[in-house]
Amino acid sequence: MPILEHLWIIPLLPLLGATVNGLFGRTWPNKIVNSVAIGATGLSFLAALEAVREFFLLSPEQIPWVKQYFSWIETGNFRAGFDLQVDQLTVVMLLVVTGVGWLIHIYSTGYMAHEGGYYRFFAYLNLFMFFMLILVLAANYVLLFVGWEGVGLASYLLIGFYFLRKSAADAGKKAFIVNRIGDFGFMLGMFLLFRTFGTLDFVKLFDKATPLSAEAMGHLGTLTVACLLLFMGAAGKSAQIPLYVWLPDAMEGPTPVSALIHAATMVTAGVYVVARSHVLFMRAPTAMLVVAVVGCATALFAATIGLVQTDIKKVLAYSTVSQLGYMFLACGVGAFSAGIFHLMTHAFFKALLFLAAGSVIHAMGGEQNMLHMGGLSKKIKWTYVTMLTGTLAIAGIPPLAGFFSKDSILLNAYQSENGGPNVGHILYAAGLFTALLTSFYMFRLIFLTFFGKERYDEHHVHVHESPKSMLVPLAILAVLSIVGGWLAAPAFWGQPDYFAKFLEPVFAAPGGAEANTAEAVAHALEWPLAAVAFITALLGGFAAYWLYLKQPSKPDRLAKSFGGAYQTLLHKYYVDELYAATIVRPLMWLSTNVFWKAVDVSIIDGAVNGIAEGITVVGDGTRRTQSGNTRSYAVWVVVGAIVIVAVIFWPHVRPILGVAR
Amino acid sequence: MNAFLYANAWLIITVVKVALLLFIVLTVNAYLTWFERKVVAHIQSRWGPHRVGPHGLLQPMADGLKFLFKEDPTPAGVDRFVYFLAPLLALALALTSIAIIPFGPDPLPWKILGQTIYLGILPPNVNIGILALFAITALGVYGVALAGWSSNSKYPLLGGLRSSAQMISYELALTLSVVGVLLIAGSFNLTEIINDQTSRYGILGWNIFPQFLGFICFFIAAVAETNRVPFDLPEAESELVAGFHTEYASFKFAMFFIAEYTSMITVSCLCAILFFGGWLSPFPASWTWTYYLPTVLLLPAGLWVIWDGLRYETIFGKVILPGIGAVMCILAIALVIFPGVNNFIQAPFWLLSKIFVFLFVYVWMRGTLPRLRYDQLMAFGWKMLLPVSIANVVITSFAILRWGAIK
Amino acid sequence: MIPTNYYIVLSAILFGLGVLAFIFKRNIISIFMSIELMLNAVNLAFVAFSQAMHKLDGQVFVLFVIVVAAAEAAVGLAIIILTARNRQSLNVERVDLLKL
Amino acid sequence: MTAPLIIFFVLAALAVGGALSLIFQKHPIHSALSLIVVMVALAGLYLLLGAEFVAAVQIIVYGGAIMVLFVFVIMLLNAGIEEHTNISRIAGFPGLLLAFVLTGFIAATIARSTDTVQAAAQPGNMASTRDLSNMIFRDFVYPFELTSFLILVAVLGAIVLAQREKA
Repeated sequence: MPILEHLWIIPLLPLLGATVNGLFGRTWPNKIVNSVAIGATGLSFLAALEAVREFFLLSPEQIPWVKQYFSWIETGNFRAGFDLQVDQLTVVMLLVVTGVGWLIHIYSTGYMAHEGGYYRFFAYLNLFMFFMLILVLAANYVLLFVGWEGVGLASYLLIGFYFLRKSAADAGKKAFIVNRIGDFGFMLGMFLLFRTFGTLDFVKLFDKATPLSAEAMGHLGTLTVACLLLFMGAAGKSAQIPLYVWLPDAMEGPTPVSALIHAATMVTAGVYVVARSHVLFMRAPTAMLVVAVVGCATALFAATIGLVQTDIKKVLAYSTVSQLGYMFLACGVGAFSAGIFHLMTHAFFKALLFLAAGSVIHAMGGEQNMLHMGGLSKKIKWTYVTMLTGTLAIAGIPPLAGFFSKDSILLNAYQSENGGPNVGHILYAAGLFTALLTSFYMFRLIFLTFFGKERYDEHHVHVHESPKSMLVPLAILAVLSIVGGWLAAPAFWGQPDYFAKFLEPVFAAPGGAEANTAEAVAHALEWPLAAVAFITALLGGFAAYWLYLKQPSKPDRLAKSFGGAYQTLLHKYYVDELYAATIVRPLMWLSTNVFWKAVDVSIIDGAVNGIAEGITVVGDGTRRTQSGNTRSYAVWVVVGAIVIVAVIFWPHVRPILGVAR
Repeated sequence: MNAFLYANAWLIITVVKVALLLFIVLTVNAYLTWFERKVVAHIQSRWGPHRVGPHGLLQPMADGLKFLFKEDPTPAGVDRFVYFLAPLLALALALTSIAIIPFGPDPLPWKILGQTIYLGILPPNVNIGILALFAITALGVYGVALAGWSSNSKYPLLGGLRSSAQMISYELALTLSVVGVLLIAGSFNLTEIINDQTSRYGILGWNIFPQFLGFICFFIAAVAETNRVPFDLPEAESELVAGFHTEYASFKFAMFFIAEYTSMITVSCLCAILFFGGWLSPFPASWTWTYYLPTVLLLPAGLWVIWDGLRYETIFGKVILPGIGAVMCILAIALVIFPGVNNFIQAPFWLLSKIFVFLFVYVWMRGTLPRLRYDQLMAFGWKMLLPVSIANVVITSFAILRWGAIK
Repeated sequence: MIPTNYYIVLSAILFGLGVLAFIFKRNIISIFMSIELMLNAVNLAFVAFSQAMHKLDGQVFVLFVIVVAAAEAAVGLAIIILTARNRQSLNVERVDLLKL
Repeated sequence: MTAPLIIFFVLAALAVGGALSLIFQKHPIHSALSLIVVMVALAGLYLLLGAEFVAAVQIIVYGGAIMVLFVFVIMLLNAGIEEHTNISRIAGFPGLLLAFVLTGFIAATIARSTDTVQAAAQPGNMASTRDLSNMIFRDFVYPFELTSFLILVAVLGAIVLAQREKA
């Protein structure tokens, strides 16, 4: 088992690439740089494939496969080792990360060809890969947290890649800070878990947690609190309400970055963590409900914002947020495998969409506003085809990937009994409506971009198809987003779908809540729900068609008539303003007036300066004694001698001085 | 009356001893001057004093009278107290140092006032004899230094400075060079040091053989201590007129003079005691005939003096000299007649003769050696004498560790 | 037969006198000498105690004190010579460079 | 009133007198002489205490070397009578007071602590120099070496300090 024995190779390769590029790449020509980067990621992808092949040879009791390489922190009974773990969940994530990551690397070589800081970009990208792999391979929360923070760092660096642009730098900072809030919760969660279970290794911890009975609904037990805290971190990383605000701004980064980090991999880390800790979540219904509700709300909320965005990448960003919402919804209703399934498919088609959008932007020479596009379908055929595929996939048109994943999520939501009978139906309805909106704004994007008359002047912009290096990944991803869903297809014919089956050992371990329900009611509901979802998607598409192709004047009139709502959506519900008003400005005020002016200036500096001045005063006083007259010094010496003698001889001296005993 | 005498016998006898010793030392001093002048004169092929008394024998008296009756001017602006103190100090210290020297091993055969009388003022069981001597010589500096300072004049001041520097420098070498002897004897007591040198082979037991280096250092340093030629920098006539006692006249000057000669005697005693076996005879004790050496020396001398007196020009001489010669002959014969006396005489005889030899060496050096330059003096003291004496100490201690006591 | 206290009291008195001299004298050299006086007083106490307790340590310490005093005198006098050379005065009140 | 007691008082009187004259003499040379008197007196006291070697060393080193050095320096610098400067008065009187207080403290302390060291000094038994040397070169050998090193350093320091810088 060469690779499984040496799992560390997989993350190490990108790290090497990053180091080499970061240190020496500066002076190298682009070709060498990107060959190093792609080589590193490609090799780690191959390694991952090999690892998976070997993984399938393992006997069930060998899973999860944990390797302890060296212990990193070891104090008392606490051990956080550099331990790597492989189980089915990891396998999925591993393949997604390395595979998609590799494709995006290839794509970037074309996309970034004319950008400055080429080596920097790839160094960061490889660094990201390294941390992401650490994250998914980690066998305990601490190491996972290392990867967690690392990807945060990489994302910060890459968002602020064009650091000369203030907006980019600010976006980077924003992402970082917002993530800190989440991480805070995550760390608290970790501490709580350690305090409760005395370990942070997944295997040990879950073994300890399994026998525990689920906490009563609405009762904040340790598990619930821990799960909520973990979810706080997840929400930060995966851009859920209320911490989603950084993701749209993150689009300041180069498009491949948006594709890789802010669509396919990093943002799904939250989902991964929740799925990873499902054992805990299963025993904390309240937390589950919270996850579900938050996910659902996010999905709906982001979708509505997505309706009116004109920046092509912003639209995709909000759609990402909303899709992540879907995933959390799935986890929330206990359909972890469905969540992960959607995670995978979403990784495919959202990466595809982003890259396609990137290609469009590339073609338009940096133009991102859809209102200045149109009728590109003939000019850039490949991009158009691939993007259309992605759209169909995300909109949930069978038999593409999105349809299956979304369908299973909705199904599970509909069946969820958690927190009362109707909750499931409400969640389902919201999810369905979100699906409608999704297909609507996606087709709106398509129509605005590729159809209608050109809304740009030919002279400045000469549209051109992107190079092979960009089209090939597009093609591959397109294929993936078509076939990616078929793993779940068998469910429609009563067979257990392969994906869920594959993940069963992981999720079914705690007497899988979803498994039996799925088996039980699945067939009855499978078809009708699927049909409903399909129709909804079509409706959205047609609405978009009718509005943006038949009578392009309609949207403006609609915007006029629903001015308030429209403005609200356009300004993303004023959330940023809200935060600015409720959090940022008070903080600013606090730090300026209290911590700076009051604490720092008056107390800290005051103390320092006060001491200094006091010493000056004392010095002035004592300087008087420095008469320079040796005689006076002599007198002082004598005084000191007398004091000493008096102290030593006190018992003898006391009666002389007549002091009473 | 008698009761009183017996009660304070110790005190009385000591006082008497002191008076006696004082008289002897002063006389010896006086005739030492005569001796010196004679010897130096003959070295320079002159006659020396021969007017006052036969062979100028009365010259010392004349000088003494002159000292007493000369005018004694006190220069202006001197620090009177110190000016008077200095010569007193010098003389007192010089004389005190003699008091420590033991002149013979055994007490007088008969008791006086019930006390056993030893030759020498202190009883022989004083442990710190040599240390006391060094202490006194150490203080000897002040006489010279203060004299030089107090007479409020350039030359004396320079002389005083020189002498104080010189004496401090050579005192180190002086003390260190004796350490070897002390190591061998294992005592500070002079009597014990002498007794330590007794051996069956007489002269071979003396410290001069194991401690030759030490003796050289000691003698040179001692000469320097006593400000004698060739180290008489403090009173270098050619440079400083008369050095520290330029401003002193008549009796104060005499005090310095006497002090100097007394310290010469002291040093000679020390040389004899420390290195040349003190009162021990150079011959093995078994050679009893050596007991008659005093007679053998005295008799011919006396006869020669008689003969020389008979053919002396002046009447006075013709009367006095044969008289002295006769006394000497009688003494010699008496020694033969009374063996007890003869035996008692032996020790003092040897000691005195050794002292005499060293005094002669002093004079001899004065007659022959030129004076050092000041920087040469210092360089010699610090760079030559001190290291050598230290080396001597080291070597001696190693030898003692290796072979136990030398003999 | 002399009580040790006599010696100690004597040494105390000498020490006090030394202190007085230390304070009153104006001539650097005299001040230096007063220091020596104090040292001597202490030595006396040492020897007296060593005699009283029939231990020689006291005398050994006296020897050390004397040695150190010699060293101190050498250096101190050198300093004094230097000062006198620079300030043309031996009066401590003229040597007030220590003033700020 | 035995003989040793008389000697003690004579020597003590000498010492105290010398110390007083050290204070009251105006000329450094006179102060030095009075100090010498004190030292000789102390040497006498040491003899009385039976510390003959210390007495000898006291005279040889203190009297014969250190004080000579003092006198030498005084002569070299040609130090004159102390001059009166009014500053000296200021420190004077508190100093007087202080000195008396100090002496009082110590003396009184000793006077009260009679019981501790009542063992008297016998002039008879002389501490043999041999034992002293044994102590110095066995028990106190490291301090001894240290002091010798100190002396070396002091000599070097004195030379460096006192030599005129060559023009």
